[in-house]
Amino acid sequence: MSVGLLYALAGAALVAIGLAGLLLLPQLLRKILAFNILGSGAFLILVGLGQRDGGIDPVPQAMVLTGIVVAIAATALALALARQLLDLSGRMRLPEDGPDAGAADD
Amino acid sequence: MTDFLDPLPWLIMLPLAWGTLAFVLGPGRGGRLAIAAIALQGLLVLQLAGQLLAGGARVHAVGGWGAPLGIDLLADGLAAVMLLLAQAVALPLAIYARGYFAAQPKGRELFWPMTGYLLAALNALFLSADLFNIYVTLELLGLAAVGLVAIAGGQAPVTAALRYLLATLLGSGAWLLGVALIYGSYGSVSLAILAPLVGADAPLAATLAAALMLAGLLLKTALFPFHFWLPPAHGGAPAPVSALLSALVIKATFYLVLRLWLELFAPLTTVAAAQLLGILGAAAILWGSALALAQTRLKMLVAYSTVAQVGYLFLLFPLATLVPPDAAESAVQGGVMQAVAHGLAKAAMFAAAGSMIVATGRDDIGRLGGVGAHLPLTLFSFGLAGVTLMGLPPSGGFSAKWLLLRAALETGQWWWVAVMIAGGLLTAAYVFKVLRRAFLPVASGDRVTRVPRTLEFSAFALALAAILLGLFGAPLLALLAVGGAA
Amino acid sequence: MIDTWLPVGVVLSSFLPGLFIFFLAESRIRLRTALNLIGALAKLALIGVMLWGVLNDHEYVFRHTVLPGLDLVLKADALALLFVTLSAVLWLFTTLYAIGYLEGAPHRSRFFGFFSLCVTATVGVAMAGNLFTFFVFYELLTLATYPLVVHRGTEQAMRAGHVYLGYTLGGGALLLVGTVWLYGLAGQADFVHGGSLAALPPETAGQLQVVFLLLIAGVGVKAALVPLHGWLPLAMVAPAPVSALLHAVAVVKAGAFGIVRIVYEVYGVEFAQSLDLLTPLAIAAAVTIIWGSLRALFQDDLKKRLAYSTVSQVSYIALGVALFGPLGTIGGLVHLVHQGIMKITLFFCAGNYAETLGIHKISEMDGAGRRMPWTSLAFTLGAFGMIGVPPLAGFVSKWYLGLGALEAGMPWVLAVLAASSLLNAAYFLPVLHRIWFRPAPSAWPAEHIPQRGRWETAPLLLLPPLATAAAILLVGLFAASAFSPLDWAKLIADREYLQWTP
Amino acid sequence: MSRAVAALVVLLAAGLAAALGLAMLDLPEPAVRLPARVAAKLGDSGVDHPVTAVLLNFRAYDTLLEVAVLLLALVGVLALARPHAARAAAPAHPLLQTLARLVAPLMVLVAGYLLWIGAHAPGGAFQAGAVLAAAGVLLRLAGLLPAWAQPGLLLRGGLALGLLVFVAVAVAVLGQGSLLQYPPAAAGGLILLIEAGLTLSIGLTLAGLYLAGTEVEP
Repeated sequence: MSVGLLYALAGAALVAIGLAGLLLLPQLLRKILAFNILGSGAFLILVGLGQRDGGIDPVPQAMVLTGIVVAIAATALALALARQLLDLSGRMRLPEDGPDAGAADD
Repeated sequence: MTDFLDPLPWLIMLPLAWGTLAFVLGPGRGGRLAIAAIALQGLLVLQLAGQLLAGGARVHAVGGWGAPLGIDLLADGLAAVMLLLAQAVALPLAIYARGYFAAQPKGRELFWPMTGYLLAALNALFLSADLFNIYVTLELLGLAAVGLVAIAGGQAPVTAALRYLLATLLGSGAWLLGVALIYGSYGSVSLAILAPLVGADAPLAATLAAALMLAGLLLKTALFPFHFWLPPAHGGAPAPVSALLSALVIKATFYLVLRLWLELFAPLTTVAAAQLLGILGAAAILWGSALALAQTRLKMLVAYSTVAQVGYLFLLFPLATLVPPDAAESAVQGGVMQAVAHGLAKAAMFAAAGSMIVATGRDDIGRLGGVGAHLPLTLFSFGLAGVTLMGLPPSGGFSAKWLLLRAALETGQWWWVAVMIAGGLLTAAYVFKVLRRAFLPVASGDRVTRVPRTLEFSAFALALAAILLGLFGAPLLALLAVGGAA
Repeated sequence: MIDTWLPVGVVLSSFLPGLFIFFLAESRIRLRTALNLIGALAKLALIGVMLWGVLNDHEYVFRHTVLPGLDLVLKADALALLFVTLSAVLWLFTTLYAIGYLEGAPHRSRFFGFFSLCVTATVGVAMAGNLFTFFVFYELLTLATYPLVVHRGTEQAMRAGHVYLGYTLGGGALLLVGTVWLYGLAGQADFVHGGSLAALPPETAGQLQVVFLLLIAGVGVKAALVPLHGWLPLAMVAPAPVSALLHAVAVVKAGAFGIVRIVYEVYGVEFAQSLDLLTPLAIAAAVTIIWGSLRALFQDDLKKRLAYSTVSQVSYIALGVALFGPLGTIGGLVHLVHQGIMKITLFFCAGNYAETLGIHKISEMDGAGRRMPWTSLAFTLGAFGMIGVPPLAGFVSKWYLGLGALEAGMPWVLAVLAASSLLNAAYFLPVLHRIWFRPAPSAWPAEHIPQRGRWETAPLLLLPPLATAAAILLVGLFAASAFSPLDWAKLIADREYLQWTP
Repeated sequence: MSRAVAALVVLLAAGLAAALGLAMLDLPEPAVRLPARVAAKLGDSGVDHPVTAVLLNFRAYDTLLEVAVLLLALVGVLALARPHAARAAAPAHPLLQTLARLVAPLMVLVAGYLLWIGAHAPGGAFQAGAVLAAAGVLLRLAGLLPAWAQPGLLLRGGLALGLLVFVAVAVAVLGQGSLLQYPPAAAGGLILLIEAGLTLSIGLTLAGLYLAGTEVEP
């Protein structure tokens, strides 16, 4: 097994951790962190699979650089929104019940 | 010189440029620039459509490198139809937004830059022929949409925006994961390079990638049961934003589903998967319509109507997968027609709803009395848009329904016929729930004020376009046929 | 060129004024009236030209491709002109009547706007050249009449509107499924003499029978075939001109006309007979005729009694269509016109009683003949016509239907006709007795319009029913002359039977 | 959320990881070999470093959109920031202030170096911009920079400069045949021009994401 493939497998584990965190953790900051873990997992897979035969592939590396900047942008917006929600509602979490539930009476 | 005037790159660069310039100009500025630029974009799309009809699909190799090293832009019939829809919806909405934010200034400061990036993302997405590039356009689109939802502030919109952001990020995360697997399997992310490779040999990774990318897109398209984020986001934003999101943003991800299903992953599609998509679509139609009927707030009703109408789009998959080519063509035409018709009609409906809310001062279906007497054109626009959504003739919605019904009967899948008919009747129920209220006189204690004329006429233009689409749908289908996507 | 655009002109002559009227301020009474009348007269003039042309074997066809393989076709043939002429003439009268009826009422721009759209849809239904075009205007008719039904905005009107929409949109859905199915089977569904489906392979017969059921159920809702008639009596809450139009030309007639087109020009009457479709249709029509008359008997509300009478009378048309043979066809088609003239007269009169004296119930009509002799005379002519007293219009229809029944070998239909005529008499004669032979009460329920000289009510309310009442007499008396409805119906019947020899 | 749902989600995630692992262990040889193509065309790209060549030439269009994403995120953050956010920060410890004053110019210098070296070695506009942004954040923490909810015209121009230069170059070379098709001789210069603009704008934007998002307490 090449090092690249090992990175990719680790990426798969990160994706799973991130996914579970994003869905399960109620606290917004943790959700945002979980999203970043998920994203890092995907980046690792992209780079790892690209050089699983040992050579260096600049294309996925460039893609990951682009992806990181995009992830930073999304994280910044998410943090700003979470901060805003904290100011407005005093809570750092989304309301529990799904929107369909209160459909008729809101 | 002809290279310099090529409409393809300008369709992406122009909105990027005016969005940025609007930001530099300062808070609330840039509306007139935006309207002029979108009008120009409209002309560019018409020019592009003319080129496609005359000479077939076009490829534009960015940087001159060509796939797989560089990124290709591809303009075929399907892309051109979606581009046409985007500019046709954006222009009246831009005019509408100028009037709307004059009457309701909350959220106007940064509306124009975000709208510019939203349109740039849409145009770039429709034209992209590169899986990773599509990922970037998806993120640009998602962040612009989320930003617009939160633009007016307030606890409910911010909550809705966060929910939307998490959903859309999870969706693009799934897409990126799929891209990684595809690159690992084939060493390229270009659609043109990949299509024959997937057809020749599809390892488990390719199938897994297809499933992940599809799931991510369904989440972003808000197909039942992934619709949870849509109603608060679309129902809580300012009216011009709701209109843009419902009309265009969810169509972009649907467009990707369609492209992947018909082209890249066509060798991997199965009847069972297609039927599953159809079942989700049917559930969306029935559940979304029923919830729309239960709403007491006007914009929430229109938002749930979007949940239902998205369902119709997905009926095309069981009707177009592994069936005789005639029926498949009819189904794809019907699905695309539905996307276009719903885009125009839903933009008109949100715009009209926004005018009614401005005029009555509240978002309450029970207090719409007097709207019919004071805003007849707005109510008429709402009604015309409703006609399209119900699928009554002559309208784009009817043409779509006709094509889908034909495909369903030709392939003997009568159960989709029942769903479509039931959906049409439910739609009528919630549309008339609004109309009959609006016909009543003003309730005592309520006031109905006038709204700027631009609000009334821009909504009417959109509704009229949805109707005229039903009478002049043939040229659109001719354009769609360019490049063999349908 | 002109030949192509004449049918479009007929549609636009009410559509454009209608659109314009929507956006007129409430106070622009003269402009609104002028637009209405110009539209009505222009339509009549265009129809006059086409009548002349069709007589000289001219074809007026407009064709526009909506989708590949799907055309919007407007065609003026003899059958279309029968219905179009009826609609245009009665629209003119009803418009005049409505101007008088709604004087001073609110929301008149909206009313006349939708009123014009309603007529637009009706002439579209009449001139539809294929099943798809028919469906387009059939649905437009639903949407244009809903605001008229709920015009008064009362709780009762809203409920009636709800029921109306439920029935008609449901019917429209059935019609849509039938239409799409038929296009799938046959590729098209143009209206041509003698129908076009006979050429399909025999193994499609079963499907064609199901499609027929869907189509007839779809149009049967508007034609108020029992048990699809539930909306019609409720829709009575609409203002009188709307009821008049709904019952005489627009909605129920569109349904009945649809049955005519489907049987004769989609399936072809001979092919329909060979698929055993006509006898069930005749039975449905017969049941409706008897059921409607029976229900009419027990209504005290005058407009409700008239409504159930419509349920019954419109099915004469379906019955005539279902009687295989030219005489039955003639009877059905001529009744399309005759019922329209008679029923519009009756509704005009009912509106006059209500508007002038506040009379809504039959039990309040004692002695109304002395206070309103002209209105009552018109009402009497209409009622006698419905019963079938010679030489009025209704007699001609029933005579041909009777002959048609014998020709088709369905003598039981004669019994239905006889029973129906007896029931007609039973529910109309007591009304006439009250009007003419009972003493007037000391005060009317609510006298809105006082007697002024010779005018028992407003002139615009009185003249239209008098004109249509005169027509009841004239089309009966001169049935045998050229250009009478009967003559035109014979011309059509002549063309629908290709191989039939008596 | 009930335990059953949580268990289901965990199962789903684990299943996904397993499926990903299985799929990755069973990959065919890629049919396309991009590294070789990158190496072959590196000479025409105007830079020596392959990643920079991909980022700013072969796939420069991705980068262009990515810059838009970054600016868009700042626009979104600014839309959320309310006017009362723009307050001067509390003065920090004098030692930190002095340190910041000393280090900030050095960081600008480092940024300039990273920008220049990017053409040949790891580095470039993003790394340089990140260092610039860090300088901004440091100055902010030292209380030497105010938070900005409403950037002025000059600042807005600086934020937009990178993207505007990028777009301008992209369409200016359309005459070559397509978007972002640099004339071979001018490729290196144009890339440096773009990177210079980007460095400034990315630095400002990244700093702005922090500066506009802080200090929202009422």
